[in-house]
Amino acid sequence: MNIPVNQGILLAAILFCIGLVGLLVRRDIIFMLMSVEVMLNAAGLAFIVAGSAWGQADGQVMFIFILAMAAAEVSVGLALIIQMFMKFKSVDTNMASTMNEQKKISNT
Amino acid sequence: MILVWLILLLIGCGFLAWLTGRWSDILPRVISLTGVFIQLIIIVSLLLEHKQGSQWIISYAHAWIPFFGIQIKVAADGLSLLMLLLTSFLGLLSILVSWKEINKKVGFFHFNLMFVLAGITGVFISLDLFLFYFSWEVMLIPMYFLISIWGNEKRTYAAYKFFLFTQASGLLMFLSILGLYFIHGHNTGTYTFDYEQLLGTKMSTQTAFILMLGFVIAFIVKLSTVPFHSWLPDAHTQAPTAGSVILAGLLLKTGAYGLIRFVLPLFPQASHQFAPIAMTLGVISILYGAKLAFAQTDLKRLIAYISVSHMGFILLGIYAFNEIAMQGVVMQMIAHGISTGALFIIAGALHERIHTRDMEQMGGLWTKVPKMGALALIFIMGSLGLPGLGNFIAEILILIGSFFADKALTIIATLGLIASTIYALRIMQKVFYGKEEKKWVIADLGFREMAIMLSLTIVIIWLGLFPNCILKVSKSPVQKIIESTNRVFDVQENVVSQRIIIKN
Amino acid sequence: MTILFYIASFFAIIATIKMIIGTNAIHALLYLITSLLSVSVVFFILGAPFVAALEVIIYAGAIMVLFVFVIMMLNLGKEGVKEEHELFNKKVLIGPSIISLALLFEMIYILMHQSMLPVTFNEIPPDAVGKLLFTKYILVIELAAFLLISGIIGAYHLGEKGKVVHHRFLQKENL
Amino acid sequence: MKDLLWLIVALPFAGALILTIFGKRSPRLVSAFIGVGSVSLAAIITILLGIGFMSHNPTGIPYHQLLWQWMDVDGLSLNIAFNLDSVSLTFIFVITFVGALIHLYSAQFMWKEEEGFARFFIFMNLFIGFMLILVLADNMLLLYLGWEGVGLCSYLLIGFWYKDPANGYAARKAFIVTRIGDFTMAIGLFILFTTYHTLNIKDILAAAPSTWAVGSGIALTTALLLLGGAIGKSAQLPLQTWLPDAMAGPSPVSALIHSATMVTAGVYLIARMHVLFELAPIAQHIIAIIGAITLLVAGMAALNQYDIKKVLAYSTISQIGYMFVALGVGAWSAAIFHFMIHAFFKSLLFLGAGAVILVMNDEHNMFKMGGLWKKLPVTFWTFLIAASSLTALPLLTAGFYSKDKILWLAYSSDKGSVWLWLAGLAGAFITALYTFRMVFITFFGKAKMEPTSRPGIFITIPLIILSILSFAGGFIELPGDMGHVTLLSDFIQKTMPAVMVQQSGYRIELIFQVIAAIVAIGGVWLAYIFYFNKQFDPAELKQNGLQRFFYKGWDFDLLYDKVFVTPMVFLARINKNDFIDQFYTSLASFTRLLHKGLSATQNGKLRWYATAIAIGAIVILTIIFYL
Repeated sequence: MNIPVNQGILLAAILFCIGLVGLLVRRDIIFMLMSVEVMLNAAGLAFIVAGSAWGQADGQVMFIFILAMAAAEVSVGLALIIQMFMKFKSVDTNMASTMNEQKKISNT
Repeated sequence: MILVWLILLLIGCGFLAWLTGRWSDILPRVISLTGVFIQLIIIVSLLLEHKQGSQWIISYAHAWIPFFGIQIKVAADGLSLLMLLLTSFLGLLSILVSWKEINKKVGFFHFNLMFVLAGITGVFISLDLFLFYFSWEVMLIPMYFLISIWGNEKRTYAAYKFFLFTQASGLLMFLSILGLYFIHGHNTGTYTFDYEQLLGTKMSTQTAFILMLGFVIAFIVKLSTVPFHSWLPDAHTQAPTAGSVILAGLLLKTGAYGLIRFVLPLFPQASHQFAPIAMTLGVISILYGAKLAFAQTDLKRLIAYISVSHMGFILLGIYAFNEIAMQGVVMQMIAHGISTGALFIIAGALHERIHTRDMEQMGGLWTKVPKMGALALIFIMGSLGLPGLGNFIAEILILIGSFFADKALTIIATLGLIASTIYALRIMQKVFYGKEEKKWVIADLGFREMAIMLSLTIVIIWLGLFPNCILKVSKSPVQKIIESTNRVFDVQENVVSQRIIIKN
Repeated sequence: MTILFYIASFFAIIATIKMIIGTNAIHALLYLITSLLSVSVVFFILGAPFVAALEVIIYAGAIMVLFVFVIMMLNLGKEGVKEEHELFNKKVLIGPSIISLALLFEMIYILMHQSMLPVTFNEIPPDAVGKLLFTKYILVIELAAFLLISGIIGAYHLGEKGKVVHHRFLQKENL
Repeated sequence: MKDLLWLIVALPFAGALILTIFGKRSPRLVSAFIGVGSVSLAAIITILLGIGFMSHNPTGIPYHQLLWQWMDVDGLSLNIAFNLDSVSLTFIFVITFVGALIHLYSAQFMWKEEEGFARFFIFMNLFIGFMLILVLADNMLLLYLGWEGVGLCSYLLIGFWYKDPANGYAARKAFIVTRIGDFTMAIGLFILFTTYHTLNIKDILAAAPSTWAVGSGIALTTALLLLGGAIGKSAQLPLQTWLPDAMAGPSPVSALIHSATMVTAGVYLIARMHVLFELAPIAQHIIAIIGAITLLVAGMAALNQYDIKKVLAYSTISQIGYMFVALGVGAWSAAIFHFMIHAFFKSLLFLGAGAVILVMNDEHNMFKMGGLWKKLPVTFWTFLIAASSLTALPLLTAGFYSKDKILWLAYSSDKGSVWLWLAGLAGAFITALYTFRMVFITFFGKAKMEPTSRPGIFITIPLIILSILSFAGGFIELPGDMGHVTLLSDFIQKTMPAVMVQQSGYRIELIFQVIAAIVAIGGVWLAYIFYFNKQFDPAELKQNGLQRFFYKGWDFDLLYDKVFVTPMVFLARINKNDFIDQFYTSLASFTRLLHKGLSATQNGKLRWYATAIAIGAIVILTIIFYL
């Protein structure tokens, strides 16, 4: 069992970057949320790799926190998606870009 | 103490006017009028008691924020008293002028007016740099409101412009004040904003020059010297009549007063270095202002550019460093306040009647409003420097004085005499002469307006025929300032500029 | 064991890529779960069996089920796929890819230039994690609890159906 | 008696003040009474004072009256004080006396002006007051006050009928052009003050010869600068263009201001500061040359005018040219003599022309008149007397004596030359020609228009008095070969030096006089041939190019318009909105642009934000690891 640390980190980096591409490319809010999950997961992986490399449990503790945060984030995020879908009848984030244009707010 | 009461009186009247403005439109006017009138009486009585010689006629000092060495230190000499006299006189007129013109938020209007006057009074009597800066800012904010609430169609733009220009330059001055404060504190160990202690602070030539520039920029922005003049036409044009009167008559003068009272004594040597530039700027202002005045079609804007031109004379005179020119500057401050104030009142009266300031739409008004025409004529002649009126005394003294300092520049400045004729007569030609462009149905000046204008007329003619009354009062302060500016110069001969000591 | 790491890594990457370019939400979600499971294998190999288990149970299990619920609730179906085709333009892939690649190369560059000690991974047992969690990180645990609670409450409020929740500033224009 | 000096000045001002306050409400008769009365009273006091001055004061010691201290600043000590010597006495006599007559005339002339009647008298009174200050001032600045004051009144009176914009423009032009002269004069004052530390005329004149050497550069500069002022006021080349336009004012105004008094202020200034000019011989030559050129140029222009008042205006310019020639050769008393006589006959001519214009319903074109001599006998005869005086018809007319003196001295003085004399002679010929051209066309020939009425009594009285003066006035000063009366010269020479005569001898003088007389009569004869009883159709008057050029006053207006006015107006127009302000405005728009740019980033698109974060990450990593 002789894996160089940088290969573990490399995997985390690759996963993170793929997640980033997903986040940037997709307009569907669900996909974006999933991409965020990938990125969070990649970050967790980096923690685990580092923790294991030093032989310490702190990395795993951090992963647990990331997990908790991801859970909270997903619950709130999904609730927001539902709201958004009810309001705009779409999962397209561009539809919800009403932050600087008052006129785009649809009347309910 | 009486000086502090002067300020407190105005502030108190301001608050009272605001409060009573909720119930009545008349009460605020009466209260403000009374307040300023009392101020006028106090100042006149001080002036009558005033004897020559002693430097500060009255002074008062009380600690304000001792930790930083900030005091409430006020004092007045002949120069300040003259300026205060002008302040209360024009203040009185501006309340009278707005008697019918201002109909909304009357209480708040008078609150602002009183605060501007209080700020100006503070500027003219502060002897503590922090207090001076404080007063300087106090007069800005109410003025901003005066323009932006009661102004004409482009008031917001004008108010912003006015505020940004004066505020930004004021901050530079504050930096300079702080610089001076710390240098002085570092040198002597006592940290103080006291003007008299800060006099003669030792510092390197370069530092002095930079610190002086901070002051100078604040003052010449206020003085609306080219190229910092562009706030003035907008502010003057958009402000209500009372605002224009105070802006032109008083606020511009605070710049000149600051230069005389603070810049010259605090930085004598640097001032001598700066003199050629300042005089050049003055001359440019005279001619450029005149040229722009000639091009305008908006009556108030034209008058505003006349101010730019006249303020050029002030700058020229201050940096000539001799008594004749400086006395001319004092005269110019007063005479310009009166004549331009009067022109703005006439412009305001016209605007009230025909609801336009566009001179193309006027013409042939003499038939309709002969009294207004005749009075306008007097002040137009005043602003073109007709002998016999106050402005002439001022301009000729400044020109004679500066002729000692710089011949070439003075000759160019004298061209302003021709230029002023050209723009001033244009008002006459476009407004009162010629065919009636439109059949305006308008009334001539009423009793109130006649009273205002006649008092101004008497003052401007009196200034022209008996200037000695003014010159006597300002003589000793002016001499002292000139002397202190030139004395330091004698010690350090390394700065060479043309300085001629006048015989006698 | 080492070869297993590479295989798991390979699957994780492939599955993630498939996930971000997929058009069917449910399919994408399945790819994501695949990816998460692969990562869980990696965790196991790296000597973190407790975390590997958590990954499977909570991430791939609980959180992904939430996604499934929401997707089913929104009931996108065939139209959703169609709409997704419209929304997902392959051309827009270029820009973000360049940015991400730049980021990746930077990270690789850093990794290359860091002297890394080739360590052998020892298993860190769950009890070590537990001990640390409830001694040194007790405060953070509390905070995480707050976070979850607020997440639950937030999700409850936001998810309420039938009542449109607006921002208070926008209320006038909308109602 | 001499304490009443201030009253002479104060009376017109008091009249103006009373009219300003009550003029609107009081009837015209009262206004006229106050206006005419105040000036007449001033004239009476002047005469009494003059008699006192001459009888009790044989050496001509000036009276000095201090009213109050004007200002006193660091050596610049000036008083409101009057100084009466023989020169100023002559001037104030002419001003008040002619002024009073013209006031009387205007009371009837302006009667139809319902609205402006009081206004007219206010301005006229103010003018008299300022003019008196000008000539009585004891210091240069007070003189300057009067100088500008008369300019103002001139402006107001030219633009009296303000409803016509052209009048307003003419008034403005007059003011601005004279202001150009004032500009140089002001600089002259500065130099005087920096040199002498006083502006008191007497002190300057006393100190000048010991301070400046004859012919020194600074003396020349100062003299030329003062000359600039004089040129502007006296409408000499190259600042003469305002005077013909100034005829837009009512005729009494032209008579009083633009012929008799104000335009001769330049002559007064040079005479008053004669010491300075004597220190600068070159300046004196320049004066003489300007005078000579002006009198020819203006004469040629006068010869081609249609408007009767324009003829007189150019004639005034030309006659002041003679005075300048006299000043240039140092013949101070001759200049003042001619000033006085000219004031009489030229105001008479203007008043006569005014009377004609009044009865002809404001018709200015003399070619539309004709045959008036029977219908307006008083006007005709007085006009004829004045015209002969202007023409300098020998022996009888005052103009002959004054002009002859100038011509003689132009040749015989130490600064004179034969060229100046020739120019003067040519001018005299032209003068005779245009004067009688005017007389013949206006009063003879076939009548083309009927006068509506006859001039009233108050119009004819001043005409008659002035006509008496225009030929009797000459006898106070007779040339050496004809009785040698030198009343005025003696009187003037109490204040000023006598002219240095190089050549003398009654025989040469007589020859000169005969030549001058022949020339004048020749001019009249030529006019007779060309214009007497000839038929002119005003509609078909043709002018060739040269005549047109002369008619336009040698196209000076065009030149100035092209060189000064157009560029200035152009500059003003292109920069109406102040390019410096554009700088601040662009500062503001730049800020607004930045604001727009920044707010564009906040577009509400989640992906943009994410991209921004990613780029931020890249940048930060780059910074951390590669810098």
